[in-house]
Amino acid sequence: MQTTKRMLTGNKAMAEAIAQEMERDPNVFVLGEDVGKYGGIFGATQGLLEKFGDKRVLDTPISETAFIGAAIGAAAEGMRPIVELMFVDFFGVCMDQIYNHMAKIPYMSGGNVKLPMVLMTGVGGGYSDAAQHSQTLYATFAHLPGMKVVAPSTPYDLKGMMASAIRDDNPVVFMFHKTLQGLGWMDQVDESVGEVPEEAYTVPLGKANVVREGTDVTIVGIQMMTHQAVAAAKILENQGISAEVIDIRSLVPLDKETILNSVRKTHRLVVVDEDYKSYGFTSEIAAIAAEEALYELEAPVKRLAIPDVPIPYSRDLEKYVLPNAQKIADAVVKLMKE
Amino acid sequence: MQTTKRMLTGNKAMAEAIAQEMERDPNVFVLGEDVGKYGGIFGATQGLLEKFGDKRVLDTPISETAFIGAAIGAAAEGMRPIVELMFVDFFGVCMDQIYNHMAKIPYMSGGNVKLPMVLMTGVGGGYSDAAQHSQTLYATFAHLPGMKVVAPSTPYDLKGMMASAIRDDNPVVFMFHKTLQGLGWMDQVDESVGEVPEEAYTVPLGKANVVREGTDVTIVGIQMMTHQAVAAAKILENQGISAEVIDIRSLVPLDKETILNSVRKTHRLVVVDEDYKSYGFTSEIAAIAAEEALYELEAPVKRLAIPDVPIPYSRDLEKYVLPNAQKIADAVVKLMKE
Amino acid sequence: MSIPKEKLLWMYETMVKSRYYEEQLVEAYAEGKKPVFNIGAGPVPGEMHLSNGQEPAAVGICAHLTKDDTVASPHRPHHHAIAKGVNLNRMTAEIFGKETGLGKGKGGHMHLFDPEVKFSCGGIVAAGIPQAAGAALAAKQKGTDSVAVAFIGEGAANAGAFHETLNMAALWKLPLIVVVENNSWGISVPKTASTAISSNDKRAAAYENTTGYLVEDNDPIEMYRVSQEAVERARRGEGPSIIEIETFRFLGHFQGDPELYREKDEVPSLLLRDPIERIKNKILSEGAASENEVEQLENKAKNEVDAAFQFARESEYPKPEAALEDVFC
Amino acid sequence: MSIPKEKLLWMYETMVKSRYYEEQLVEAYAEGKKPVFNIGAGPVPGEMHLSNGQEPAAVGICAHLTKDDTVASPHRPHHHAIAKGVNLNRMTAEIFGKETGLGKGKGGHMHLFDPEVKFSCGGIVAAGIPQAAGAALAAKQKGTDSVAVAFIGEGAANAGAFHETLNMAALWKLPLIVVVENNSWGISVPKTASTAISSNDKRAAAYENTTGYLVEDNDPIEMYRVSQEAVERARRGEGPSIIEIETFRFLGHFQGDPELYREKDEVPSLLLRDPIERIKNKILSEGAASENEVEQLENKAKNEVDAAFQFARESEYPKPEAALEDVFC
Ligand SMILES: Cc1ncc(C[n+]2csc(CCOP(=O)(O)OP(=O)(O)O)c2C)c(N)n1
Ligand SMILES: Cc1ncc(C[n+]2csc(CCOP(=O)(O)OP(=O)(O)O)c2C)c(N)n1
Ligand SMILES: [Mg+2]
Ligand SMILES: [Mg+2]
Repeated sequence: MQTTKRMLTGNKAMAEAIAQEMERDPNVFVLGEDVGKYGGIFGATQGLLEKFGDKRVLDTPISETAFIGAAIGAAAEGMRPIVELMFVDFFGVCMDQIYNHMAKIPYMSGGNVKLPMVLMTGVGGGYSDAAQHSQTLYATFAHLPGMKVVAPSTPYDLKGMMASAIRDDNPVVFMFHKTLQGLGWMDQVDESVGEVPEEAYTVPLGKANVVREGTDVTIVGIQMMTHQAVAAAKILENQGISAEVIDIRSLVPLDKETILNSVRKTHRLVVVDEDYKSYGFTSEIAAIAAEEALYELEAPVKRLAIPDVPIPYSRDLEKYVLPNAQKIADAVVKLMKE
Repeated sequence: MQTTKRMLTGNKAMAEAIAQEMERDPNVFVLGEDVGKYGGIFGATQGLLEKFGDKRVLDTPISETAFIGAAIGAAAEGMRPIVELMFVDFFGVCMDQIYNHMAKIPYMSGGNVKLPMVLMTGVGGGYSDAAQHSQTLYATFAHLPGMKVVAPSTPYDLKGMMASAIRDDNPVVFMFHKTLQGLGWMDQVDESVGEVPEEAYTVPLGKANVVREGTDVTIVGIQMMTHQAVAAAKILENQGISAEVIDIRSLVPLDKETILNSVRKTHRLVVVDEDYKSYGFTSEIAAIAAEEALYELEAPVKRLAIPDVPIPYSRDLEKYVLPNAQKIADAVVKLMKE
Repeated sequence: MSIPKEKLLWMYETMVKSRYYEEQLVEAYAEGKKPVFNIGAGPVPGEMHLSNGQEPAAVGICAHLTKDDTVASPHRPHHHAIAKGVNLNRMTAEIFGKETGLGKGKGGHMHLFDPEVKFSCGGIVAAGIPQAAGAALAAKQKGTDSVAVAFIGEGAANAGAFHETLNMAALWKLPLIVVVENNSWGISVPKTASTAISSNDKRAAAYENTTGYLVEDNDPIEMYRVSQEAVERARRGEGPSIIEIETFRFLGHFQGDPELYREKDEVPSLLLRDPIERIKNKILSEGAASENEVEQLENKAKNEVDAAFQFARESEYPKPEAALEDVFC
Repeated sequence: MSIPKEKLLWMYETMVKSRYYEEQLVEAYAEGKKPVFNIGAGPVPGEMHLSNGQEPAAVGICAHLTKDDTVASPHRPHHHAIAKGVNLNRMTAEIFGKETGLGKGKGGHMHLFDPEVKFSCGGIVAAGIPQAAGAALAAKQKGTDSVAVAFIGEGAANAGAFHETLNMAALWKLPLIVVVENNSWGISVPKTASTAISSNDKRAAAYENTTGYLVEDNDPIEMYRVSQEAVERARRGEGPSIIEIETFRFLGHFQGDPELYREKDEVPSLLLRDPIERIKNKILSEGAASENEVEQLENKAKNEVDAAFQFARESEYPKPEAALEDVFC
């Protein structure tokens, strides 16, 4: 007998988590551009205005410094704001509030001021939105201490990690991938829909997920690149190569152990990122291996990421710079020959 | 017979380069906070107002987005602005102009718009200026493509690389270390004074410098950490360990070959940084080794950097998080036993 | 006011060109996006922000500009680009992602750069204002009488860059003009829910040496008139201006916008006041041109657009590896 | 105006306390920095921005605030902290980098946080304005009548955060008061070279629901009076205010500032108009207190300060490894 699964898109999973937490805790509120009637450009706040009214779901002016700063000030007073930065690419107009204040006040106050807030933001490219609207900037945020930085890749995790983020007493940067929101006007990828329980639940922040076990090589991915890694693993399977795929899910805190355990098993490491290559996510994971599992490595670490160019507009150019399943599989095949 | 050497502090070396380039090229001009009468808080524009007048040396309002954006607009018109961001820590109020425009316009325009400009900024801690005034943020800038990012460590290089930066047709982020400026109100470190020829000269951007040759271990440093690495090498020499020290000087472009050549010789790698550890400079260098010189490594790569905490105020706390010569030497000794 | 006949006709022709251009773009953009809309599909992928209805802002001021004056435009740039005289072939090729495009296919519709006529645009709200001020500063330093114009939406006037730049420009008396196109909407947020002032020309009160102008009802002739004042002030070195123009957004924020936040009758009632119709009536009623002459202008404009689309479609895509070029020169 | 006697005396006592506090700090800061000045040396290292001469701004408004109102202060925070009632022992211990400090030695003089009285400060120009607006928003959402005050220097009024926040606060009628302390200088740049408006209260014209007030000549009584109006407006939900006060920077921008940019006679002439002297004269001439009572107030203030310095000096430094704590809770 088959039970019907409850399938949700990424954006609905997020919105459900927010709604449930807003019900649980009157201090939770949402602010950002177009989060009200529009329901968030990427749908993360769909239905919230209708449910909770405009005192708890606030459309803001295009004044990111003002409204993110206001979220910090409100969090210091015990509120639990969820503030949306529409595209992560816009961080440059408000990064001071984010990294000099949100991320540092708890520390500078010796722990006396807590900032229980979530900064959520849309990331990712692949749809020809060009250099100022296609970035992930994972490492830009993860490099700076004082904020948790998470990047879930499935509707299940989007809901569960959003609930955790809201309940966390630390500032959390919650990056969601635009294409994984399952929006009607985006490319419809299968991975943007997934099973999501109706009741509230949490998925811990700071734990990587072994999404596919394997023995020959470890592929560490993040968000969209996790899905590409899984697709690569399927290609590789046909060639007799068994790839283990890890979905990092959380950049800070980083679950080193899960990676190291896998490398100790497979002795080969490939890291795939949708961010710029240098000084990035692939650098950090490779460095951890070089520092803590050097003797386990039977082949050089391989990194796939955007080759240090701004994201180009034209489709073939963008495809050229984005890693994908085939490129990952090719890299692994080459690596297996080392 | 001994000739007298011409010794200059870091700030005077920089100011001299700027003055010489301003004489060479009427399109060069300087703008920023307190760059006029004050001569730059860290002395990088000392004497320029007197020499060139207030049309070419402009004090600005505290409006970093406006005046850095203006530098971009002026550069697009063929001017060659040098714009100062007083402390790199303030990047968050103006990063959009820097990374979405300055760094991307040349690319997005298919090379049709050039932005020959220098963004210079003071970095570094060690004098209890706390979390918002002590950072280096090397990787924050170096991670984002489209700008050269340099960080010279001697008066000679400060002058020569500043001249190169001004003459470069690409945007260059020029980071100078506050303590290496040789200012009267800072800690007087020997390394802030050095020999500097009077005539104009250039030092190429993108070349690392082997500042000390050695055979047992490669220590890669940057700015202040290069000097700490040299001091560590002296400590190690007494213990019979021969350390090669590389001053990276330029984060983008990065001179991988000099590092790899050294690793191929010493088979051991230590990387020292004054920036945050994770997703940082040490990550990138370690990753390059893991990717391109894995089989050369006889011991795990060792990274020393700020352990992912905001920079604390109190002296002993700050000392605890900053790498120094003794910590480097200790790490090397431990590594040699691997 | 009296407006020279050739300016009036230029404005008309340019508005027609801009409108027709975007009509073609609506169709090209829809290609490959039916029956299922997918922003990444078709010959013109990515976000697409059109300016139908907003032409008066562009032509009213560009009528006073030369090739040596600078224009910085935001995410909704086509009408400005066309009014500034950007190479239409290469602009269209860029929007189609072709090698012959202004940016060799790297920029796309939000990132059009034509240094020949000193035009640029970008996708970050308000970011063009300081860059235009920089062009104005360069003009001042070079001792020319060139001016710089930054176009923004009314939503952008609440961004920090607006204030920082106007203060600095006022202080230095830069030849900068900020044109605020008030189309009532910042995506789904109405002006009343974003802006604590009835119109942004009033914000000139916050800066000495700065004049504010308000153009009501999307009137191209009035826009022409106040722009003349503002441009002349700028050329004389008297400082910046803010011009707010009430304008109309006939389409969604971007193509594909469901516009659920907008009353159903808003656009139809705006369309009744189409500025192109109004200027055409003026031309004909004042006898500035005959029906026939007007039609010739229209045809000329349309032919130019058609040629540009043809050029774009026939151009080659860049080689994929070209993605690695042009980061540094 | 008539000001309640206890408020007048509180203001005097607090100004004396603040002044005496900073005089002690001048000396403590100089320890270990002679004969060669080294910013990193001595018991109080790092940058040190003092507020001698600027006390009227702090006391004039804090006289109207309670523990539940919020104050966000910039890099020059001591007078505000003292007027807001921040724990003086722990504040001083923080400045000395001690474990008993407000931030366990992690913050220092520019980063003082006392949630007990809702006080914070920070080293980034203008960054406290939106944070204060957030406290004001929280008060509004909780339905209390608390207000939030952001202190800034006149230089900070040219930062984007000023405009963005005032627009938003005006739009939402937040109980926010921005106090602009015009001490004529932003480090070495005089107001005339940074600010394209004679005084920032005039910038209230850029925002509906917003009132501007100007306090001339560093007058604490006038500051008290306009603050009362602004605070009451805020508590009634009528929207934000901007108060600009002309004030005096008796010392350098930071300790160690050579001040070569300043005319030699500026400070001596300002010192002749020391607001503490002027309020003392008022108290005595109006008979609000006797010489004797005034002296008692002064002694009380000074004793409290001396005790705080003693507390700070006698406290322990944190363990070095404590640097790794408090990143996350
Ligand atoms: C700094 C920044 N914040 C947000 C956005 C997302 N965004 C793009 S256009 C837009 C609305 C702009 O409104 P307005 O300035 O009125 O221009 P219009 O779209 O009406 O022409 C927003 C919020 C952005 N591109 N940049
Ligand atoms: C965003 C930013 N830019 C620059 C600085 C450096 N800075 C610190 S204080 C200051 C001058 C501030 O002037 P003003 O606001 O008038 O305050 P005052 O120092 O006179 O009290 C500057 C430029 C900073 N801390 N933050
Ligand atoms: Mg608009
Ligand atoms: Mg000041």
